[in-house]
Amino acid sequence: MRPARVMYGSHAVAEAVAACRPGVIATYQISPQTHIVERLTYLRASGQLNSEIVRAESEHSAFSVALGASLAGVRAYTASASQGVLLATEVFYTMAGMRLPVVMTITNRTVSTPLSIQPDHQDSMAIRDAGLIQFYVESLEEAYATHIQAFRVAEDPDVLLPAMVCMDGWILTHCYEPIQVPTAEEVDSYLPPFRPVQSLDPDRPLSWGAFVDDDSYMEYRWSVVEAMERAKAKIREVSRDYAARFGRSYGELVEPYCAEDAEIVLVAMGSVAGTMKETVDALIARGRKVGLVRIRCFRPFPWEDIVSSAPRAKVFAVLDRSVSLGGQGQIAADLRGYLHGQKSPAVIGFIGGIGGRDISPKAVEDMVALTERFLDEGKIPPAPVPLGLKTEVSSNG
Amino acid sequence: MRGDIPLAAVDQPGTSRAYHTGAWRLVRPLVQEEKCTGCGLCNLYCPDAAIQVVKSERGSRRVARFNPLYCKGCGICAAECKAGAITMVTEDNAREAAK
Amino acid sequence: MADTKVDPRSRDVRDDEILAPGHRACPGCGTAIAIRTVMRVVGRRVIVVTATGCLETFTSPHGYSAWEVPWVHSLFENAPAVASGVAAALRYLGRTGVPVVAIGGDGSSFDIGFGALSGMLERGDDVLYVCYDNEGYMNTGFQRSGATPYGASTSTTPAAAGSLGKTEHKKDLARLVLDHDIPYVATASIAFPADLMAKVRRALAIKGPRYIQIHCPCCLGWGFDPSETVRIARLGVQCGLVPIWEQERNTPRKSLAVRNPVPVEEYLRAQKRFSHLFDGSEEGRRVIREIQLIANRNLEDMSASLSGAGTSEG
Amino acid sequence: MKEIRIHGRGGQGSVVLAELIAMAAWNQGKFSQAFPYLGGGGERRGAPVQSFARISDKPIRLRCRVQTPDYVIVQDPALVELVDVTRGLKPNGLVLVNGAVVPAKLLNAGFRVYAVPASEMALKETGRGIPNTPMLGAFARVTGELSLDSVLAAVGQKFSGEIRRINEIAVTVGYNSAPGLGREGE
Repeated sequence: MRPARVMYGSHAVAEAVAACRPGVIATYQISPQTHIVERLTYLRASGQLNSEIVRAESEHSAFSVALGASLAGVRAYTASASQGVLLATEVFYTMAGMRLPVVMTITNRTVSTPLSIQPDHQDSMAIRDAGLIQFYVESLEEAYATHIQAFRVAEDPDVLLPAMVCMDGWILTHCYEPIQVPTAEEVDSYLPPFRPVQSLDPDRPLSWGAFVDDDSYMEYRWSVVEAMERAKAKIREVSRDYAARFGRSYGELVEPYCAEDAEIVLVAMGSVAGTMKETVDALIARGRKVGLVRIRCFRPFPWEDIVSSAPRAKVFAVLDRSVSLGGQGQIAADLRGYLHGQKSPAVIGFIGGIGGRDISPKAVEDMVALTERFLDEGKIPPAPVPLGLKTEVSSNG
Repeated sequence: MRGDIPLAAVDQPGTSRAYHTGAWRLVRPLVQEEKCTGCGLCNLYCPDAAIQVVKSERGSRRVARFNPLYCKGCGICAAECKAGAITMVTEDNAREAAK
Repeated sequence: MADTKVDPRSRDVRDDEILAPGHRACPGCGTAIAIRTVMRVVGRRVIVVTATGCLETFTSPHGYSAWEVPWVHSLFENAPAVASGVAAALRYLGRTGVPVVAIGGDGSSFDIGFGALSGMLERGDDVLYVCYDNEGYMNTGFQRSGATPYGASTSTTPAAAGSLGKTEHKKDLARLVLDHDIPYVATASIAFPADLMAKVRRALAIKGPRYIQIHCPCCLGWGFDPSETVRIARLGVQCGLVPIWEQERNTPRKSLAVRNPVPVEEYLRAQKRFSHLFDGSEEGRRVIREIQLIANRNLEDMSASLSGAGTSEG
Repeated sequence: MKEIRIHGRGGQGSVVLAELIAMAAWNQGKFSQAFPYLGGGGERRGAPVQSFARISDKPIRLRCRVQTPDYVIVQDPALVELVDVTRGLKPNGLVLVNGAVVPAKLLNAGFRVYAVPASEMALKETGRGIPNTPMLGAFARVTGELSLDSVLAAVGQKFSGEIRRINEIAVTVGYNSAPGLGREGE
């Protein structure tokens, strides 16, 4: 391991990506992702990276470049956020359908309208159904580790799916903090060189992306369903191996925190989990049976790991930083679906941190207090509960 | 490609040959070999690679021969033949002519 | 022909077609002629990227690929970007001698994928881009595109009591491509296969982004008998509405000579999409006159840069 | 844990100032964190920006913005009129404001307030009026949270060549200009 040092979030990601030695990196800038691709182009310009860099004219093209490069047999990487993710939506589906192990960073930012560059998970949630593995990280060190793990999971012949590492924009991308990460040599020993399964090769001239009818489309889709399921074991294994080699662990599919004895179990993902851990400590010190299960991998959805990490849970208090408009928070919806028919634990869906609304320890305490009240009253709200919503929003300033 | 992982609709090369579009045809080209100069224009203009210049069965000249497996009967070859050696006929008429 | 389906591995016919027969193009398809002609020059050592469209659909029903070369289709508007990615991967792998050819129709090239095409050209990526121009969205039933000519009736610019078809002129994409200052730009027609093949050969010998736009009549969309495809294509060139030229960087533009141009009426009259112009109305006559003016301008423009080599006689 | 909030304008180096605080703290064996808040078009030069830093003996897990700072640094005294710079400041909190004098609005507000003519110093020492490194020096001295050595080391890690040299001078001038709080060793 390299000695711990203060690193800048976007540069840490760029260095992690560089350590994975991608053959092609496609770039397009959007806040708060820009510093990642800027750094990668700098690493290339200064001779510290030998990847081919393609500076695309849109995110749709950037992701398409990565798709073409991956199919042509090299490790491919790109990054985006917000509108860029939405613009490239259909490319994610084709990547997943072609089973291309492209790894990408999504620096989570909310989506228009109104236009905002502040963080929430609405962008990556909008493509959760596309067939990509989705990691959400809490810290810079985890972001570094997860990019390396993501390539290994994505490229595993049993998985072969694109993977995105989601990190909260600004909060993590623009953060400086001390982190300890493996050396480039250590990354080499952990992440084997890319062995492409797909290829575009005149000596083996295959046709990719044919059109199919009702006779086989469902089977192809189902193969992705099954690959996603296989990815669960692979993610656990790859995370354990990372911990064993480098002595640093960030959980597997989930990271439980004081969840073993907790009756009220917070469920969340991304950077807010750190604030929640602090709050859980404070509440436990006050004698409350509170814990946290941080979801590290949202797709595939690790419902078994959530449930088994919190055996005494009476209620899962879920915080979604996104909302399916006209429905509920996506994590809450999934968890409710899997727990359907069970009397306990209940699921309460909170929506918070939308458009960058800050989530302080006080907000987390409010969430716990509301949960206790709902439990006491025996009324579990079916609708999402907003956290930190102002009662009035001025229309002009 | 791993056999046990279905990778999105990947195909072996040239497998379309297994689909015989000749069944779409209503009329077919009839080549009058004595008129055919073997210039190959019909082959160049055929959308379906369904007409080739081959050695005549009746002599040593090279003449156009249509491929019944794939010819869709569009008639471009007949329309473009400078020697007027190709006419479009129904299958029945073609059989008649072959006698 | 009792059965249309046999063992996919069987090769009933010995041929060396790169775009294999058995594809599902309509009888008399101009696009199939164009791409078959292009591929016989390109050969087997190539990677082909294709946009969504007629070509992709008729050549790639699953289990029946018409492609003898490595081929990928991803989406409607991203073929140039996918090709850029393929070219970058080949560069990274140090793999030379394998050209990348991207193919899109006019819908993908003129309209939805225009940004991606422009991006690829501007970046200087080593890709030969081939646009098969059948002047509309044929795959979805002949809607108008930026390539649809003035006066044509399409399913989204229908000729009706109050309308004479498309009121906008055809986008001159080849000129726009030329303005990217790339090393090779050419237009071609399926009616002139020798010219088209020579252009593909020249383009293949050049590095960097290259563009060839091929005029491909569509019998179904345009409304003429399938046997007429090549004749219509030839008339398009001979009347001056389809200018055929090529330009290599730093050399004068070369145009196909059109001797004794035919009136546009002859070209228009042969196609159902223009039939409303011949209803005897003054409006119809006016539109035809305007179309003649477009042709005249093209012819003047081309005569200034005659190649002397090819002629409209083919 | 000590929490710091920095108010500045785009172009005044507020994010770099937070970063240098985080690096200096790490240099002297503390855990640290720094991050910006760019709201209201805060990516633009001149627009009000905030950045935050935390210093702690333990790894820092909080990811919320600094709402109840121990220290506030104001890089541009004019911001005092635009922004409630002391919002949430702890009762015994401290404000460090760029300028020759303490703005009237901050007088008698119940906080310790120090004025540091950082822009002036920066202009003199670096030829550019970017106040962040003199403010950093002054912050180290006034609060006693950071040693001059660890701050200079951070400047060395961040910058190189001439930029490093002039910023080392700027930090030192800022440090020496500010009153210490009389802690041991200061």
